[in-house]
Amino acid sequence: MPLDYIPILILFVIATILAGVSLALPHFLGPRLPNKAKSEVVESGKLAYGDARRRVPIQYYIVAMLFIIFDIEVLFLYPWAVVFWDLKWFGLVQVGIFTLLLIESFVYVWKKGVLEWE
Amino acid sequence: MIGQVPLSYYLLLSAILFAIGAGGVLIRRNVIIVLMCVEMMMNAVNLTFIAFSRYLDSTTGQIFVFMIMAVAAVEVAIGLALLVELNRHKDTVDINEFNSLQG
Amino acid sequence: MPIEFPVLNFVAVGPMLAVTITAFLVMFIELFVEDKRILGYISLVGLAVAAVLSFSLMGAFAAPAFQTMVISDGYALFLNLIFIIAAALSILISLSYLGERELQHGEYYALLLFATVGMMLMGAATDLMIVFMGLEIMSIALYILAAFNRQQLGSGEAGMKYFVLGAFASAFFLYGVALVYGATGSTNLQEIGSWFSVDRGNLGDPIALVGLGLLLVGFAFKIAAVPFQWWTPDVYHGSPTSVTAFMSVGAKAAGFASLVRVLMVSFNEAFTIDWQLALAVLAVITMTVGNIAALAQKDVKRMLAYSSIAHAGYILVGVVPASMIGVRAVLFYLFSYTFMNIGAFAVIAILERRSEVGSSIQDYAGLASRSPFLAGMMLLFMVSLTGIPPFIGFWGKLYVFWAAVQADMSWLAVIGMINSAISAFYYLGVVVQMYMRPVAADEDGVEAPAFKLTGPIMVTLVVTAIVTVVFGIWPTPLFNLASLAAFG
Amino acid sequence: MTQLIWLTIALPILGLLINGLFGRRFLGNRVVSIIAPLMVLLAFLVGVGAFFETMGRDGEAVTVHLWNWTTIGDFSVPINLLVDPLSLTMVLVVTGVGFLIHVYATDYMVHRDDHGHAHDDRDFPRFFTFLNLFIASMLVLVLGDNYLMMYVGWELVGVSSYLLIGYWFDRPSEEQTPIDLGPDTEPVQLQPLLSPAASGMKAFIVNRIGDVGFALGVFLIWSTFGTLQFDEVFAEAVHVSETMPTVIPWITALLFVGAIGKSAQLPLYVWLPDAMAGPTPVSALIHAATMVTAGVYMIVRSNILYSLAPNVSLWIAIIGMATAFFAATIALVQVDLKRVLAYSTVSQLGYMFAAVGVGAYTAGMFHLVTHAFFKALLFLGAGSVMHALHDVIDIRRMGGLKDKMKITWITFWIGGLALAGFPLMSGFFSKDEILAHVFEASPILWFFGILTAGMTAFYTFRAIFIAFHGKPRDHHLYEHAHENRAPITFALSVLAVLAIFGGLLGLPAFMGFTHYLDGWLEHVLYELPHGAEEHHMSVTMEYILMGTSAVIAVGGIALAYFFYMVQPSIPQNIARSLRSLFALLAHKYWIDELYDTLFVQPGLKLSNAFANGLDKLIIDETFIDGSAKLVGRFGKLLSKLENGYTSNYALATFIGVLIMISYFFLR
Repeated sequence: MPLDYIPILILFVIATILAGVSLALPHFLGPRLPNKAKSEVVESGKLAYGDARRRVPIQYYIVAMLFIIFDIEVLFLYPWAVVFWDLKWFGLVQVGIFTLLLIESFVYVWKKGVLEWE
Repeated sequence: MIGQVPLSYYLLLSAILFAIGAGGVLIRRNVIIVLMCVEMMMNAVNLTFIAFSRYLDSTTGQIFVFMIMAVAAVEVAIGLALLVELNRHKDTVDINEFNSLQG
Repeated sequence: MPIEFPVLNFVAVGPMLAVTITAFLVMFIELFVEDKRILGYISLVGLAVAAVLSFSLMGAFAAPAFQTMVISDGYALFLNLIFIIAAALSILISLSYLGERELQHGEYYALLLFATVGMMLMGAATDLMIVFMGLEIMSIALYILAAFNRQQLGSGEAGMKYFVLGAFASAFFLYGVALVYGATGSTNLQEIGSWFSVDRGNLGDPIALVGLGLLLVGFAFKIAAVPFQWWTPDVYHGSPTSVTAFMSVGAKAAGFASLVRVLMVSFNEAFTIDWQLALAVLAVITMTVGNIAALAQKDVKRMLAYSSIAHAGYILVGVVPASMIGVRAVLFYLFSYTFMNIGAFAVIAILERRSEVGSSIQDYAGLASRSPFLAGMMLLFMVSLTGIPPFIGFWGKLYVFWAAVQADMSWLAVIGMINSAISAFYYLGVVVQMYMRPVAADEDGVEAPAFKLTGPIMVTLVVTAIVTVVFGIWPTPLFNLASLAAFG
Repeated sequence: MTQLIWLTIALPILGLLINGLFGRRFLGNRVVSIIAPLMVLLAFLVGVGAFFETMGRDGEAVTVHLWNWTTIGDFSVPINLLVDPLSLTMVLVVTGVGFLIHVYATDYMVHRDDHGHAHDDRDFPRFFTFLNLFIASMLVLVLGDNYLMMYVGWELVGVSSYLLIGYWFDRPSEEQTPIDLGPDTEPVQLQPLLSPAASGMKAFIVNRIGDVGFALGVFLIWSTFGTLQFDEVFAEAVHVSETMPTVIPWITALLFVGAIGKSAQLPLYVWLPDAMAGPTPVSALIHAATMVTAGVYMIVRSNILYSLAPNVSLWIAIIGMATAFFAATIALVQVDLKRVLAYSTVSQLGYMFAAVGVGAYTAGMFHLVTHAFFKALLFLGAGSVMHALHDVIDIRRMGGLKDKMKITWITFWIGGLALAGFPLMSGFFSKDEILAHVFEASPILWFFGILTAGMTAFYTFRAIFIAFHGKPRDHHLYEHAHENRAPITFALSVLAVLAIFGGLLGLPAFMGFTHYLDGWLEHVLYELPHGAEEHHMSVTMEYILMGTSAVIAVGGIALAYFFYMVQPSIPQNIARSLRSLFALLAHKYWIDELYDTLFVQPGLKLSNAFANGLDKLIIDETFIDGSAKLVGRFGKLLSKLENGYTSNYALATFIGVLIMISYFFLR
């Protein structure tokens, strides 16, 4: 039995060694000549331009987050939809509560004025 | 069709994904990338769950996946929020730039 | 296909419902009130209700609910009390602390309540799924709370570190759950437990064992056990003190709560030998590292952070024997720790300079002459944390070590005693500062920080002090309560 | 009264609460200085009442049950107070002497200017709060009927003594003027005296080593007997010693380690001399009369255990006598009046341990009591001198004080005679009884004992003659010297009476007197079943021994008189000719330096690798601090790992995960 899982262990080990080595190597290899280009965060060859604040208006992030959350919550409705008829009122009530909570938080967000773009 | 593809393959794949994710968390310094890596780990777990739940055919695994997805989404949101908040103090996305607390 | 409708038994989750509803109420009312402190008091009311419910449920039949997803047994209810008290006390601190720092925002109290709900879930969960849910509800709320002080970089940084590492750890935890699920075909603690039984010869299944290992990782992270404690000092240091007080006690208790339940229900009997050694080692290094590192601290808040690591070690000593007596000891310890620690943090919250992160040891110099009351309180908590009789901390340690001795692990107990001897040094350090040093101006020549004692925080101090002393002189009733709670 | 014995503890606590909470703000020093002694007096009266009742029951013990402290499974610690001859003896000494010293302190702790106006001192209430705390703790120690309560008291007296030694925490450490050995020899330099804060810390830490031993001992008792109640343990003891012969020696040895720390025996005596940095009443009460005798009490209390462990007892006797001798030699050359007394305390404690070591428990208690009287008296006398001379304690600056401070002089003489074991004084009988028993056990020990007795007589009167007789050396001081006020002289006189007649408690039986203490304590002392056969030595032998010690005592005094009154040049010449030896003694055998080089320096060398650690928290000097520092540096190293980089935390966490997984995978 254990043999089947050896790969998992091995992979963990490899991953650490990989991580460890790649964290350690820079300290030993190569001279330390930090300059602007080097000290920048490198994103797979593309230079990270600009600074965090100037990139996008903050609302963008917030709305994005809200979208993600509300979007995901909807996911709980699918299984209910599948067995909608069998669950009858029971299911409806349950989901009703769930939705109510969603709406409550939506109202909260709204009243907080998060959705105001300006 | 899970009949043809043995369970261990799925496990292996998810383990690989998980390890890559973990490695990413360890190596990358950009907070956003780190977040993505955490997501990756979680999704690897999801894969494991699904595979098992098919293999054992019990639905628990799938329900669990729902939970994980929801949580994952929330975590991303929180992570971004924290980062945005932090940028008001320090203009960087490098996770190791935030080291005012130490000792 | 026909579906039989599950029996939900909402009564069993009454306390959690109470807190949840309060939380939503707070969120809602917050939209319409100006003076946010009202929300704090509303939350206190809600917590009181939850406490009453927990009490009334005690002794009743331990009812499983939501298809054995959660259970309201004595264990869960006792822990509920701990969480409620912790939340209430730290709300009291917050009412003063946040006010002085213009941090009175409504969501604070809502988040704190949600965190409490998460903890209660962890205490009551009988299914890994709910354990995970509780864990996440608690953690996510705490991530935000940690970053709550927007004026300070430190606070945000604390939140970020806690979040990144926390998410990292819970990923491992999840993987553990997945593996256990794969091996046993269920996430229900009871079923897992029955799956591991000698006659089926399932004990040695590596997938399950590794799963267990990862579960332990998840819990060890939450209770801040070495080597998963790295986040602790920074996070405790950076977070608003009221939050630190709450999470140092609540999160730890919650972690232990479901750690103990999982181990005792699912991985018990023949399985214990598999994890006992691991936990024992964990306990030893946790105590030692925590104490030794605490010795080097010059910041009281940070020192307490390290000491809380050490305390996690002590409590683990009670978990290792996997015995009823051990569980009781753990419960008692968690209860006592709640009061001592929150008390100490309350003092810190009072003395903390507004502009700075943490609270330097120099600020305590000559406190005895500036405010005999505060100094006396701090002295009390320090002595109790050291474990010097006749204060409540002593009994916590005594019971835990005794559990170890009962299980023929005297060596653990001895190491524990040596450690608490070490801890005397840094706890004493604070006392020395307060009683044997003149009031000192700090580096920048700024005089010692001004402080004022406001009503709520005074309540916290007095309550914690009274409990520390009274149950120190007469711990029996409390211990009996804990005994009832231990899977009674 | 017996049932009300808990009052003896409650009253001081009440006092400390009142003084501690309201003393500074509302009551004011006068009220405080009434409340504190009053409480102790009341406690004393309760004790007296219980004493007579117990007499009535002819000494049979009564257990007063207060409440159950804790119950874990089958193990429970009831809070009982044990009222029996032994505990009552201690109660009476603690509260009685304690009361006198409280009274004394009410005046002593008031700082007056030359015109006798008292400064109002805001710390005044703090002192009496701590003093009451100490009384209460000490009573917990002696009245508890189980080892846990004894341990609690043990820790509490440690804490209160620490607080009291450091009472003047803002005073710096003092340089000592070197000892001048006349012209053509260079003077002997002296180490500076530790600051009160440092001394307190030193005392606390050194005591903690002992406490660890004590705690382990209690722990071992618990795991062996399954109980900590005295009666149950003692009932089981014989049986246990048959079944597990090794365990009792271990228990006794560990407990004795605690005693070594608390009662300042070799090698842990180093804290006591430095403890003199505390206020004199503290030195008198805690570091002479009561706390330091806790070790003796503990051994007498557990006498059956110790009788069952003869080897350990022998070692106790040896260590005790060694300490007695060793400390006496140091005391010979001290120039600081209080330190002379401190070393003599260490030495006298050595006597007591020698006594209990050879199984003469009554003798040990007897000496404990008389010593409490005359040593408290001597310290208070020294304090009275200090008070008169504005805290000058160096005997080289005194002299001729006898005509300035009559009462102090006379009482000090009485105390000195008692300490020296001058015939018919209290100290004479107790010390002689001890020496007799020691002689039975081993003549060699006795020889050292008698030698020590001689030195005791000598150094005591050396101090007296230098301080009170001869010509004043420092005229300015001499002019300002004056007898002290009533509270001080009162305490002195009462103690003087006790120091004279304390011996009546135990007049030697072989002379046909009744040895009250013997009869009084017999209920407490367990007889071994297969009896330790009573081989008594001949009465003539007793007389010879008594005679010798009398002669020795008188001889010592005479020698001191000759040296320091008749031919003051002699001691200096001796010192000059034996300069190295003299210096050795003057430096207390360089023990502190030895510990320093043995423990502190290596510690520091090792730790210099790391950045500076704990110095804010703990002061240097004592060796525990060294190792604490060392640990602290490790702590620094550990917290260096906590470098604030989230990636590193993640990596470390991940490594932890790997270890965890591999462990579970590979088993």
